[in-house]
Amino acid sequence: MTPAAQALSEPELERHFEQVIERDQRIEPRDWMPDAYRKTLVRQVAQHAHSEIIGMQPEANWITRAPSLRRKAILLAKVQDEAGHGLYLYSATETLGADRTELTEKLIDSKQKYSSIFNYPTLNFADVGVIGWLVDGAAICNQVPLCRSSFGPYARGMVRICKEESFHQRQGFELLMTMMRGTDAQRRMVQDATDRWWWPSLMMFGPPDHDSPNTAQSMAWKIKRHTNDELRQRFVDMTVPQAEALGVTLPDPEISWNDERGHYDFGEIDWDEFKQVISGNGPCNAERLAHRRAAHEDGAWVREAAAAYAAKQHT
Amino acid sequence: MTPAAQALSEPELERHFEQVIERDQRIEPRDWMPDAYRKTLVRQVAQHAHSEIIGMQPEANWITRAPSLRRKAILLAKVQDEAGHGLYLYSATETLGADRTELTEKLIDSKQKYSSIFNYPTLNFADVGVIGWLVDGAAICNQVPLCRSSFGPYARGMVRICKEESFHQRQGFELLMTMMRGTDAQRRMVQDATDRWWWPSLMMFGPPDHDSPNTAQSMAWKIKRHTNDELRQRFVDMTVPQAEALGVTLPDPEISWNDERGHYDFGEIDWDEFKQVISGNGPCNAERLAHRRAAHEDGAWVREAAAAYAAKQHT
Amino acid sequence: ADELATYCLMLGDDALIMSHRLQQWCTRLPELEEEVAIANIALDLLGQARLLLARSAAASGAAGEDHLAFFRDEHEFRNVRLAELENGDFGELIARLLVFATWRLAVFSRLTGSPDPVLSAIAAKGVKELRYHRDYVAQWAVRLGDGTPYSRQRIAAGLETVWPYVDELFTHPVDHGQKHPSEPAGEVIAHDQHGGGVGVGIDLASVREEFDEVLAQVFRAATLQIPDVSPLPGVGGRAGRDGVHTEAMGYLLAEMQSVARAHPDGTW
Amino acid sequence: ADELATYCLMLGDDALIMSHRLQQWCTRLPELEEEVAIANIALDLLGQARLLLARSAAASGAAGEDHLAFFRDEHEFRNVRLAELENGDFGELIARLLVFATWRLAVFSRLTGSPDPVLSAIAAKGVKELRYHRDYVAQWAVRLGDGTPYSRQRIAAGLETVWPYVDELFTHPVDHGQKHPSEPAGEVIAHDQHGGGVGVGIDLASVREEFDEVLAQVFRAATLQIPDVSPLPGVGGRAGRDGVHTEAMGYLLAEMQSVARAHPDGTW
Repeated sequence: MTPAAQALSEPELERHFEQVIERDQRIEPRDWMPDAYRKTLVRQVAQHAHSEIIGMQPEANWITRAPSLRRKAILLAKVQDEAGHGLYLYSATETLGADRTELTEKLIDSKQKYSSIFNYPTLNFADVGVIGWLVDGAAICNQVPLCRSSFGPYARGMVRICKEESFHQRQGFELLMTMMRGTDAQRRMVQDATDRWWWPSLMMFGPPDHDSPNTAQSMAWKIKRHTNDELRQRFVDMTVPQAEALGVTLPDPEISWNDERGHYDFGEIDWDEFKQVISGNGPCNAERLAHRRAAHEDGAWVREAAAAYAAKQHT
Repeated sequence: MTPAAQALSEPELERHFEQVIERDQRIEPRDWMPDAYRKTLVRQVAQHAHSEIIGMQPEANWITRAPSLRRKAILLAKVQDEAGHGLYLYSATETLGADRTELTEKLIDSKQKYSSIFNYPTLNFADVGVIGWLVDGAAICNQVPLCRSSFGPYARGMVRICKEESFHQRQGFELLMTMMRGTDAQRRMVQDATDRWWWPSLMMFGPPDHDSPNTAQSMAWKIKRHTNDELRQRFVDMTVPQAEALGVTLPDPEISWNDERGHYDFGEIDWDEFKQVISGNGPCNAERLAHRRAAHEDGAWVREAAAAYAAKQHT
Repeated sequence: ADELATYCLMLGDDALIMSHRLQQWCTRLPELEEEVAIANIALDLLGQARLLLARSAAASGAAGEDHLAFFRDEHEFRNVRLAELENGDFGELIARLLVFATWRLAVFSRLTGSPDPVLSAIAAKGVKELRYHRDYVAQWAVRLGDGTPYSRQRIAAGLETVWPYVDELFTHPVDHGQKHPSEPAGEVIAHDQHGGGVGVGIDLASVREEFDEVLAQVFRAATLQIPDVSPLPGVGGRAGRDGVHTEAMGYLLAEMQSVARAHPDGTW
Repeated sequence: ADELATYCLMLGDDALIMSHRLQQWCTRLPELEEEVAIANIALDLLGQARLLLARSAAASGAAGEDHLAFFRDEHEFRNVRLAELENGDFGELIARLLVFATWRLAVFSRLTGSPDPVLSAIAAKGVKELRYHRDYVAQWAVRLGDGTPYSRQRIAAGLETVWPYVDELFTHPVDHGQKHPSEPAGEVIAHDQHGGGVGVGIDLASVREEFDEVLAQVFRAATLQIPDVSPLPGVGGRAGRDGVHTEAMGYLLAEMQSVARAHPDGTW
């Protein structure tokens, strides 16, 4: 808190904060902000950071088995980027007074969430391409508007992250294009992966608007800029033509262009499945957390050694 | 010790023992025997038991990768037989007052040896066949005479074990025959495996006679029936025609029939390598012992649980 | 014939993959007696797998057992996910094998009445083997459950690991002859949803009761509880029986098939 | 050309296989900074492998990098056994990478003077990368060696695990241009034992001194000792450079090559 801020009364600070938001300007870490804004933001950014880190697992699963050295390098670089994003986002939470270690512990104790999508398994090499195409595609739909988040460090982080995600998305699509031009078995792999990832990708946008109680406040604070259903529709509209270009069938017979709405209609999402997955009962929830926990615990002695060594250097 | 035995003086006991040996009769566990005989025998049988157990590792290495289900079953059954032999032989040592757990600890603390041959790696599936052909072949040369060991339980064990080893040897040879009738790559595998296992198989018979100080006493006690070099020659004579039948080249240009001797001549063994391997510096010594140690240590809690449960049942 | 082929494939793959996990235990067990026993169970299951895959191949006109084992891709394997899980410690081994053998013995007992004479003969042979497997692991479950505090903790942890995979044992492939839960259970399936021929297998859901009863007995003797964990869902309702496996399966097959695939024209 | 092909294959395989072991560390490291750094080293080595395998293929007339990586059998791989060892803990990782990067940096520094312009350019690019790798792991070696008693024990154990594989780094294949120990060391090899063309590589034995000196410095800073263990012999005098590997190699290749071999006609 700057001396200038200290001179102001709480209602004045609050009015100033609201004006900044209203004018589409940025809140910066040292600015005054309401506690609820700070908490909501820490949760939002931490969830995003957790998603980057947990999201490394399903893709890393194929690095050692990538069938060409070029694809291996692309995949390895992508997973590395995700670690970089995670690092960057945890830093953003630290500007809000959070602590990376505490957040990691909240993650592995299931006290904070990460994107539901990473609780599905990657079962063939085309999954790598489909994750790029659909999962990164959905992430970009979600994140591009966040480049205008009212919180400065997050907004700036999103600019960089979205740029890299777009690159990953194109690489994923290009892998699928290549595989579709390959053998029948390869085409089958792409279709199989599409069948498995399509619905979970739609779930990435969260519950339907009528069931999303926090949306209104987040939108007022401009840390969320569109509703879940708006973003989901945008994703479907963007993806259906891509699926056609690719030559795969999306596993939803109800998809059809609605001239009146100017959008694609699509079928009902299995919200039971969604609730199961976000409450911990997806196909890989236990595995993903156990893996992250094991890495964290196995690394404890290393972090302790680094701390002990650093302490010696300062004495 | 039976009451009758207790009545005799030590020199009388010793004479009786020597007579039994001389008449090619058997010493049984409850019979009186010289301490040195008992010790030598415990060491001999324990080494044999250790060899069976350590010898499971190089072959078990290929069970999960066996390229046909029939070969997988054969290999698995063979490795199981080895565990059975180990169990049987440790029991024989127990009739001499040894303790299986103590012997296992001597093994993993490198205080007792096992056959040097198992310190070589198995590097392609033909190794499974070559181990059957050469290693089991050499083992049989060593062990058939031991069916006449002066110690009863060991002699009887050898009868059973040799029968199973002969079966394994034929199965190994049959695998190699099949592979030699297959593709060029398969023939190359067989030749490669033969190249790697030939010399180590010759070393299985131990140091040359002039460098084997304990042989004389063991032969006098009839717990060894032929010298190392005699057995080695017998093995070479048996194996050279088999290699010809198989169509592989033994990696020794000096092998040739010697009409005068009525035996095959063969080249000089690299005794330095042999000494390195038996003193712990073979290609897999550390790995084999570490593996056995890990299995033993990981299983400690299980053995404790079984003991605790058994104790509860008796109270 | 299609139903018979799929049915034998399911049960054959269960045995093949479970046997693989047991094979990986070789040389790693706590005692030599266990080395012999676990190798023996692995061998029995491998033998069952061979007979069932051969029967499946004969019924579908596919190439033989080795072709099915070594040249199918992951999505073509029909085993339950329980079989493919990565190995844990000895507690997990006993927990998994207890569940597997208890379930399989109940299934095989009823399959002795299959109208397919080959399947019925395979089941009759298997029943004897599986009874030994189940008794062996049940004894170990009791020893561990009622042994030391640590062993109790390990077997309980093992049960917690495998329990989410239990429900899947009682399901059929989504696309093949799945029975509606409201239909009467326990009989040899006498219909084929594909419309051809007489049913050859049993409804797997019908053995749940027997499974629960046997395990309840073992748990009582072992002073253990049924773990309080949710069943693991599949992906979009599809799981092992539909060829939708876990991430462990690809690595397992890469290892199992590596030599055969490196030498597709080889003879062994 | 034969010498160049073999030389590039050796160094390319080292990088490919070591990178594979680092790839297996992904998502398992103690901190995110280490995730980024180890992935980065794995990527650099993978890049070196691609260039070297492509150069080898061009020199020998073989198919390209992917053919060499995915369709060779174990005995055709020329990497040192150090690269293929199964992963241990973070102490083993740092120990192995310290040895590997120090050795490789010394080799690449000299290879910048190779008469083959491609090899020399690959080396020049690699030197920058390897300097970073070496400095990164040396810092960790010091932190672990001079950190806590436990970390000191772990890095020492790691060094003990990898040290038997060190001598092999300074050897050549038995059949290809091996230099007699009595010949002067340190120069770019200017002869080819096969009699054709000018030498392209350096005698690997010539960097031993530099390797020892750099490690002595790191060990001093880390308060560590050179482990007192014997070098691991090969089989009949043959080791990694001759295609005679350890039992870990087959599993590594089964995994690495599984997808490519399941789809030999695939395009990626």
